[in-house]
Amino acid sequence: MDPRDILSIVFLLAAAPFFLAGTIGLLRFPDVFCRLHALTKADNLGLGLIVIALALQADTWLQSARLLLIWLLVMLSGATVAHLIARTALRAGRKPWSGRS
Amino acid sequence: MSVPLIYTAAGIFLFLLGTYGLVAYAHLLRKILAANIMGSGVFMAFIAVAGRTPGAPDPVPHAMVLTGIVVTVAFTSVALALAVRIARTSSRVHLSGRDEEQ
Amino acid sequence: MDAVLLTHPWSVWTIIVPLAAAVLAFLVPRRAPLAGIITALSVALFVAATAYRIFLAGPHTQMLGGWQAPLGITLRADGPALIMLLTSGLVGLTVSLYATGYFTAADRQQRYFWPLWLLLWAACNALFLSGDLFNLYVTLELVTLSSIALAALNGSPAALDGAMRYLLAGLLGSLSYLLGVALIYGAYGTVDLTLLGQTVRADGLSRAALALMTAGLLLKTALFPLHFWLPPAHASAPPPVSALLSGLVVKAPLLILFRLWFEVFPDTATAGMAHLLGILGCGAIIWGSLMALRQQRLKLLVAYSTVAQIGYFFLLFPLARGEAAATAWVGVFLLVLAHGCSKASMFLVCGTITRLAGHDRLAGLAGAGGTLGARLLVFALAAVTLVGMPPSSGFIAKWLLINAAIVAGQWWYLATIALGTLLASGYVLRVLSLAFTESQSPPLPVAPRILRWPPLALSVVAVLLGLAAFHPAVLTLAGAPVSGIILLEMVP
Amino acid sequence: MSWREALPVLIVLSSLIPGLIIFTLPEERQRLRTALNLGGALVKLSLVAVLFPFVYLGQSFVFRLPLLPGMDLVLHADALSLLFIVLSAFLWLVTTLYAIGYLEGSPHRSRFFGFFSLCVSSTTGIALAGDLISFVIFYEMLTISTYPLVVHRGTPEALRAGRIYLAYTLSGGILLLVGTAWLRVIAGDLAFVATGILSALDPSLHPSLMVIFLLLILGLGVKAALVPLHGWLPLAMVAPAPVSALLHAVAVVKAGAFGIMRVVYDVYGIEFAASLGLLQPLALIAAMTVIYGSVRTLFQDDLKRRLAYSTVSQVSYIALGIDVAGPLATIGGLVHLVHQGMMKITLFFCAGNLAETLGIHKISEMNGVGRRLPWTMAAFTIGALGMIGLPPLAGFISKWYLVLGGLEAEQNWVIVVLMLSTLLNAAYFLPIIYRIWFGAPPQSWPRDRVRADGRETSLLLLLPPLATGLLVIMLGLLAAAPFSPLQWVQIITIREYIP
Amino acid sequence: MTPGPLLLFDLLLPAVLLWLAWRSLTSSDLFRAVILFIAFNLLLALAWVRLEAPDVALAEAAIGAGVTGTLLLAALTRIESAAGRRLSRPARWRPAALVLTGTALLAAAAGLLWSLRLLPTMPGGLGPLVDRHLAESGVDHPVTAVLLNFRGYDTLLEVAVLLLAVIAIWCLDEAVPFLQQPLESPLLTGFNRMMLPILLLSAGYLLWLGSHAPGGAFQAASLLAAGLLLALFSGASLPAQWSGLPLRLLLVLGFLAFLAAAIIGPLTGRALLHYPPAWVKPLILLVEWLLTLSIALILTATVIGGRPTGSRPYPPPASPAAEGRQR
Repeated sequence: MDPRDILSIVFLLAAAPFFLAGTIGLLRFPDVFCRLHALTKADNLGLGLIVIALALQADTWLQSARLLLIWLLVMLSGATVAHLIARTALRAGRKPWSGRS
Repeated sequence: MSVPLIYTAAGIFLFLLGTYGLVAYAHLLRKILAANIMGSGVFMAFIAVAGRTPGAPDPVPHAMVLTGIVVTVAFTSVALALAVRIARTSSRVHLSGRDEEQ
Repeated sequence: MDAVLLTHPWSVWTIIVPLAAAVLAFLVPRRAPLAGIITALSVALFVAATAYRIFLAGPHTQMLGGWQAPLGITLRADGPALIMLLTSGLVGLTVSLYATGYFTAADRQQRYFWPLWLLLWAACNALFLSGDLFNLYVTLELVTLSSIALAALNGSPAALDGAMRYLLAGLLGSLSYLLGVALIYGAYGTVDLTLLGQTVRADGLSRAALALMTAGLLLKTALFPLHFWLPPAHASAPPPVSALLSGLVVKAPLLILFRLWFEVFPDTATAGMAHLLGILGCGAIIWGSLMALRQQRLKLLVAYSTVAQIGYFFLLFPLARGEAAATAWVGVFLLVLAHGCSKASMFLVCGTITRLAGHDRLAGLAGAGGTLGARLLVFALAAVTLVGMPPSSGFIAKWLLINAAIVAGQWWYLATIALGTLLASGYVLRVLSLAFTESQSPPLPVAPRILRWPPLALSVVAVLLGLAAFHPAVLTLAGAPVSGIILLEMVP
Repeated sequence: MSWREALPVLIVLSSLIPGLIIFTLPEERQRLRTALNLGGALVKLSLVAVLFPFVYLGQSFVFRLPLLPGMDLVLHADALSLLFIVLSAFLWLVTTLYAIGYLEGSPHRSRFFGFFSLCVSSTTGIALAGDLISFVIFYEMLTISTYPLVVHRGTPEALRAGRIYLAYTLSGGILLLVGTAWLRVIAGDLAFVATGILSALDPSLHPSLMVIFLLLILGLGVKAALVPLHGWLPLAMVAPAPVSALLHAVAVVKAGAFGIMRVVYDVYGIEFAASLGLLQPLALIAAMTVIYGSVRTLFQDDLKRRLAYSTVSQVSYIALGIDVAGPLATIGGLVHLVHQGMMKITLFFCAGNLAETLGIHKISEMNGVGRRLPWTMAAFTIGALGMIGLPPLAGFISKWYLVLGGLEAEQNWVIVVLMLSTLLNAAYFLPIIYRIWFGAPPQSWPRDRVRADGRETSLLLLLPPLATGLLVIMLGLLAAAPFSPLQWVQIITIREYIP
Repeated sequence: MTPGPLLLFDLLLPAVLLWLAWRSLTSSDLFRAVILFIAFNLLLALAWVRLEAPDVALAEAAIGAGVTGTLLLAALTRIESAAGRRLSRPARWRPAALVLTGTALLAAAAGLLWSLRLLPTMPGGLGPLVDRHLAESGVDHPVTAVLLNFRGYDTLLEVAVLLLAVIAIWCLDEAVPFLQQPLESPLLTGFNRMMLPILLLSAGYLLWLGSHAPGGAFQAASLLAAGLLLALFSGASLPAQWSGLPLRLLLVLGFLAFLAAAIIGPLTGRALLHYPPAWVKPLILLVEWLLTLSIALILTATVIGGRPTGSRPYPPPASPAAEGRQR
């Protein structure tokens, strides 16, 4: 087996727990802010690892670059959207969970 | 059973599911959602049923489905605008009853 | 000169001109009525040129983009398309003239009426000429969407409601149709009508596809019992729009149905399927007429009359199986023409009456001798064609249908036609008698000319077409999927 | 288009075009309207006069407009059509004059005269129709153009009468249409040809032909007011007097009778129809109608209703004459078409004068009215006596030939029917005549329009009944003169019986 | 395609799609239903990829999920602000009606599935024909060739449908903002500053790509529309003097260009849409670029959801900074 394939598999396997954790967090966390926190983990790290795994498989550098661009864009928009959601929630009067309800 | 047939069948089921939703629900937005699901089902059946050609996929149904998607978006946008207008003029989000029809 | 006349693809201009005019009307709303009138006149001219070409040189096709089917799309100018174009030309011209007077410049509706109507017109003509299953889908969507927008034009709650019903029914119908197209493409790898006609096998798959497409189109044509969306949509739209919806738009899916059943799937459809449509047609005739007899508002009465008249078109399916095919075919197409003209005229008169009286409740419309009485008489003149009294085009059409029913030995349909005629006279009489009732109310102002003459002219044309039906009747069979002697004799 | 083709069309157009122009005229253009009406009527009469000698010589005038491949609108002039057309053209002229006087100053005259002209055009078309399909086309046009005349007054009563009229006639029209279509399918071209066109058909079709005959007669019988299809006729009396006059004397009722004539003689052929056994039942129905109508007439106090039931009975003389297969009965029936028209229109004019001048509608109010309206009542008396069949008036001639026909065909029951009917006629007309001349006039009439010039009523109302009354006498006295209706009918009969 | 190692995937994906569609229809919260629907569309794009229809996948993601999703969310907000928020439940069925509808739908499903067995095992399709004429079409990507040349007439009418949608929406109502106020945040400002050029670039790239690989006018237009919407949400607006004729002109520009190209044929003795061979490539390119621009505006207009009022879309004036950004 090509070492590149092995590396890819490793990265993919590493990405899976982030997505799993992110999803569980999204479903189980108590309020908007915590859920956003969980979600960004999956987006940033999980997707990053997958992109790396895929970039290793790309035929040309250009393809790899495009994959990385996708990751960057997702991080960028993820951060912005998370910020906007959080701010909207705050302005709507949602109190962050303090562990007491 | 070949792969396209699975998707064709799924398309048909989506179509019928959408039909059910369109008929069964009163809320206009839900009806519009249902119609979109119907449309997706049709498109899926179209691509899948035509995707059984050997070799490279047939581009003609792809182009047709692209057209279909755009047409459906146009319909959806008008339907939604109409629903919003109905909500704004009569404060309801469903069609009037039979009694008001006359 | 003749060479150009006989080789130029005149029919495409009936699509292009309204399309371009629609864009112009959208860009410069102030000039929209002018653009509309010019378009209406030129479309009439192009239809006439198409008719002349078909008359002299027979039906012809055009391969769009220069690509032959099955790769490209084919436009076909044949007899059935021509009758539809004639209907579209006559109704369109009249309604356009009327609309210049009905919508005023100060009216927001005018701003959107013209682009919407011109797009609708282009779409109808495109549909009539199309020879490609998928292109028919696109044109049908264009027809439906513009009709919906027009139906909602005046923004009243009833109109919005009617438009919404129309839209949802339309979506259901067109998606069902498209699924049928998908199956057909999967089975035969083409969507060209002519090619399909040569290759379609009469198997379960074709039947399933035909059933899907038919169901969708029935919904769009509003055949009983799928007519629920039609009366609210047609009755609450502005009158020029109602005229277009009833006179023109319901015929669009109808033509597709005819093309499918007789051209693409002549052997696939079973007699049972044909009779099912025929029986639904009978149901439409009786139910629609009974409902029209009960309505208290003029526009609703006319709308339900459309429900009833649609039923007659569906008698083609059972009657055209066998010897009487040509008779029934010509009869139904002439009926399409007759109904288009008379129904459009009736709705336009409704518009004038509503404008004058401020309402269209039958109970309050008495008016012998006065302005209303005269309008009601024009209504009655249009109704002469609708009921099928001689010498109108409606009579010729009904005469052919009766002949077809006799030749085919279908006494049941014959009885329905007879009953339908009587019921139609019944609901027309409800309106007509108002024309002779003395009214107590103070005299109403006279309507402007432009609201009086176009409907009158159209009803006169509809009546006189009965005396000039010879060539239309013959042309209907040019390139049609059925052939034979129009008036069959069965002398043993 | 040669003049021979054009002539039948022009005859139809001579009333159609004035009618269409009249529709567009404003109410106050009375002169122009009158000019158009009378001009049209005179043009029509002169065109018919041109036709006359040619048809006498057996030449034909045919106009064809192709409606569909294999179906034309055919107008042709033969002896039978001329009989009807002369009657209608002449009575149109007279009735128009009368109507101008009668409706003077009343509203909606443009509408009235417009539809009046349409109605006459349709009748002319019926007379000239060259085949059964063309006949049906004009027959239905007649239905729709008479409706506005029936409901002209716009009262709820008139509207109800109109509704019932249309219900009857449209139902009949449908049956006629279906019968015609069916016949066309099995027999092809349905041109009216003396001695008929169906006898050559395969005998296996005879049952169908019998059913078709029933359909056609049902359709035509409605307008001809055969019992039990006559229900509309007495109700239609709400129409203005000129309309009633025209409806009863020429247009509607006669169109039905004329249609029966065409179907029996020129489609089936009298002998073929007799051989199918179709005529006997029809004759029985006609006889029943004759008696039934007469009996009902006895009990009407309303003058116009009495005249209406009398029409029911009298028109069936025509049907009776047609169905008693034999040349003499045919002559009686055909000539009664003209004679009854002349007599009945006289009576209706007079009834109209009574209503218009004195407000009299009921027979019980007519005591001594002869002193107030001597001329009108003289005409009435002539008409009534003619109806009874008093020699030498017109009615006598037709009854005489009917009796002879019954004898010739060895159908003696016909004579009994005629005798009975004559007795009844006398029973319902003689008391009126007695009242008119010998009853004591009341203190005052329901209303009285005394005229400054001392005439009993306006000239336009008086002259028409006098003219037709005079003709009732002339038709009887001069029945043997050349070109009298009787002589003309004999020509027709010869052509119908000898192939 | 035969079942291989991916069989599990091929069974799972349709199942998930059906489940999402079902949930989207049945969840009583409409917001959740819309979100599920967007997820459904994204997964649908995956299905298109699996079915070797990358063009459709791109369109589905951009138009099906992106534009339709935005449309639905916008409409939901407007509806709820007009008619109040309420839960949507299925209409109460009479048992007979339910049984009847259910039976009919199941019978239809059974009939359709059963008829599928009659599909030819070796279907023809038009793929080879398209390949044969690809060289004459003026583009190198088969789907684009079909869209803009072989079946260009469909596309012409399709653009008419889009234009019609805008006219219909404008006819229905004035533009009603669905955000109480524009989204403002330093983060968003920065994001926009970076994102808008990228979106513009990507749109151009997709458009350019369309002539030889999956991509093309519609996909590019939806990216462009996304950029426009982003700017709009952050408070940018069209100046009043631009919202009249200039805006309408931009909306119809693509369609007019297409129409003009189409009638070259009939005017020169050819069929409609039959381009002179020498001009095929430039004409198609021109039409495609203008179409992209117009369609992007049309898609944006459908989301705005009403005719321009001539004033700013938000009651309080937007920040001048946001406006400046859009230029």
